[in-house]
Amino acid sequence: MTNRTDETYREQLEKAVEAIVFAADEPVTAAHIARAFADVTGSEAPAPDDVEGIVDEINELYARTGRSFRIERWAGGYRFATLAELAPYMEAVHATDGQRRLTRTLMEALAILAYRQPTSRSDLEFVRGVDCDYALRKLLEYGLIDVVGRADTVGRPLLYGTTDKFLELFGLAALDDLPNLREVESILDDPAFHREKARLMMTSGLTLANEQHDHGTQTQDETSE
Amino acid sequence: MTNRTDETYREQLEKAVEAIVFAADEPVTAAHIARAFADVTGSEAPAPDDVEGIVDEINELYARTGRSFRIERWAGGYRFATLAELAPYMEAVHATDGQRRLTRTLMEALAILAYRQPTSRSDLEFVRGVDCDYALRKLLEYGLIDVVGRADTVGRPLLYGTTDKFLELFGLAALDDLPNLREVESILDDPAFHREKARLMMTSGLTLANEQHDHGTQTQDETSE
Amino acid sequence: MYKVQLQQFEGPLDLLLFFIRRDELDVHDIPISQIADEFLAYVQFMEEVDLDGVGDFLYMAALLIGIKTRMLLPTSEVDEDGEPIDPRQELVERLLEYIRFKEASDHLTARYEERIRQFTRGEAAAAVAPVAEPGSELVEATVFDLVSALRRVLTMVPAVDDHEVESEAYTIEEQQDFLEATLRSEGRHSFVDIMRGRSKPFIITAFLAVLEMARRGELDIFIEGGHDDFYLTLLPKDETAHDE
Repeated sequence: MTNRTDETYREQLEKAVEAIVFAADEPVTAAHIARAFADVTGSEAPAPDDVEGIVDEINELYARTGRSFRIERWAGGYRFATLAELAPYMEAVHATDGQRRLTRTLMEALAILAYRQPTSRSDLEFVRGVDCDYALRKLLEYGLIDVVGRADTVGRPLLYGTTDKFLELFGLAALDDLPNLREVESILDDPAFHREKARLMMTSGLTLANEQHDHGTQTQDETSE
Repeated sequence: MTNRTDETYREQLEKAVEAIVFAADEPVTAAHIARAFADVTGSEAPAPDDVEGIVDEINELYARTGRSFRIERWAGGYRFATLAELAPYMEAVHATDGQRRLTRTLMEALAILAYRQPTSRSDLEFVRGVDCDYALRKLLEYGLIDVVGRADTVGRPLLYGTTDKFLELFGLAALDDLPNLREVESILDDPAFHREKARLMMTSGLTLANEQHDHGTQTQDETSE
Repeated sequence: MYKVQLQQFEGPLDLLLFFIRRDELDVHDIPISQIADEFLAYVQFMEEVDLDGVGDFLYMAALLIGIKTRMLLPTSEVDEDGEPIDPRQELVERLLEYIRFKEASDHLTARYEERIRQFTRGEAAAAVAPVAEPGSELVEATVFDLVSALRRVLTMVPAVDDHEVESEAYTIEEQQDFLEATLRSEGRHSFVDIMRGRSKPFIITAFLAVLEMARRGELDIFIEGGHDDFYLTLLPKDETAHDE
């Protein structure tokens, strides 16, 4: 085991450096890499300069073979980054795609809208206890909710409900496929989830109706078309 | 700009594919890459097969130049991942608790769900012969399964199926890639089936009646995560 | 006879399978009488240790005893073709199905073990553009995410009655004005101090306002180790212009 040639030692180290920096989500220091390498191989820990040299070699190979990324030296450590000139691709991917997840705020507003629809903005704000202007705007923009009518109450506020795109996003065929109150309780099994509170919140026909196996399709018609 | 040769088109595409897949934190589909490429370059969107070919070329170059990572095909998309042989370095540096070990209970429930999906909780419980409340909840929490609809049978129970995250975590490109379920006769004819006996007898599962039973671990599966 | 740590078994079918493997029994011709007795003995042991899930095992024990009894009786049940029905048939079918999935589970486990030796990238590379304006496609949202959001809503909202909520509906904009005024007059300030004695809705909207203002580069947030608190400083308006 000890007659490892310099060649394979360097090859090993190169592989280790590349893999460790690749998988990290923050800059990794040379000392860190050296220690891990020594731990795993049982060989001597490489000097920081050796690691530095290896990183240079890796970057040269990337440049020579036209790779899209380099190992950068940031915040006292090493970190992978794609070339700045390729930023337009990154932006294009992000703009069209799906890297984006719904934020907590949006997910919470959406959950209320899904279970309480059709519902007004003030109703939504009452349940959440916060201003929902932003959330409503974003959800409308994403096409996950839509205006489905007006309430008969004072001021005739707009009522919102979820769209077909909402169903598509969650992989469901119909609103009725959403877990009902009893099922939500069973899925979460959280003592903090108050049945009474939930019942109060879910005032629309949907949840209570399909809990009695009456599938609340009228709610669905109102909202999805 | 239109007299771009095929050579530079391919080079461009290679750079774009590599950069996009590299920067993503989930599998990226060929269609996605193609769209971003067309948006940025104004050239025609490449066919999925072209993207596939480019990925093959990139992986060949990685193999030839001794890189530590490859582009894997998971969950219908492409994703960078390190070579399995380098796992010891990764474990030495990176906290691996993110890579959750799945208990036997969860794995068994997941196998049934994966092969029988979409399937209901009662179906799962019938096959396993035990209550699956806990397993379902955990698998939902880990994002490995999700609600996918309702059965048309009495009570219209919720149906569950596996997610893209399941595919990604098990290194599958698609559900079709699940290994075929073996016919039960061939399992029973397999000498390994009874050879299992030796293993069963050896494992810590067995204790003699006159030894003191240590029940301290009896709920290990249920509580460890 | 030896006893078994029952938690090793994934349920009654798993325990039956254990007997079959151990004694190299023919699955299609299980000696029910013997197995039923042994099974019962284990279940009794289980009850002693008061294991959760004993009910599933009790059910199986009852099933086995039922089959044992039917096998002792001379009555011959027949199927639609007039063939005698083996009382064990249904159980055997379940067991066979279970065996298939058990094997599938082992394969999946092996696959998983291999797969998690591969590491994917950490966070997306820093060269990735800052979050662009939202596009038209959204992925990666599960029904479970939605239901979890519902839980957060229901468990976090302070239990107040209608009137309190009505009178305490703050907007983020109002809170921005409030924070700006406070920080302008008092300079660097602890968030906890500013919020002392305030209601939950007030604090929540104020916190959202802080995030919004930080995002717009209107204030700096300092977090000091070991405290559940942070400090805010208003940035001069002109300075923020270069930052973005």
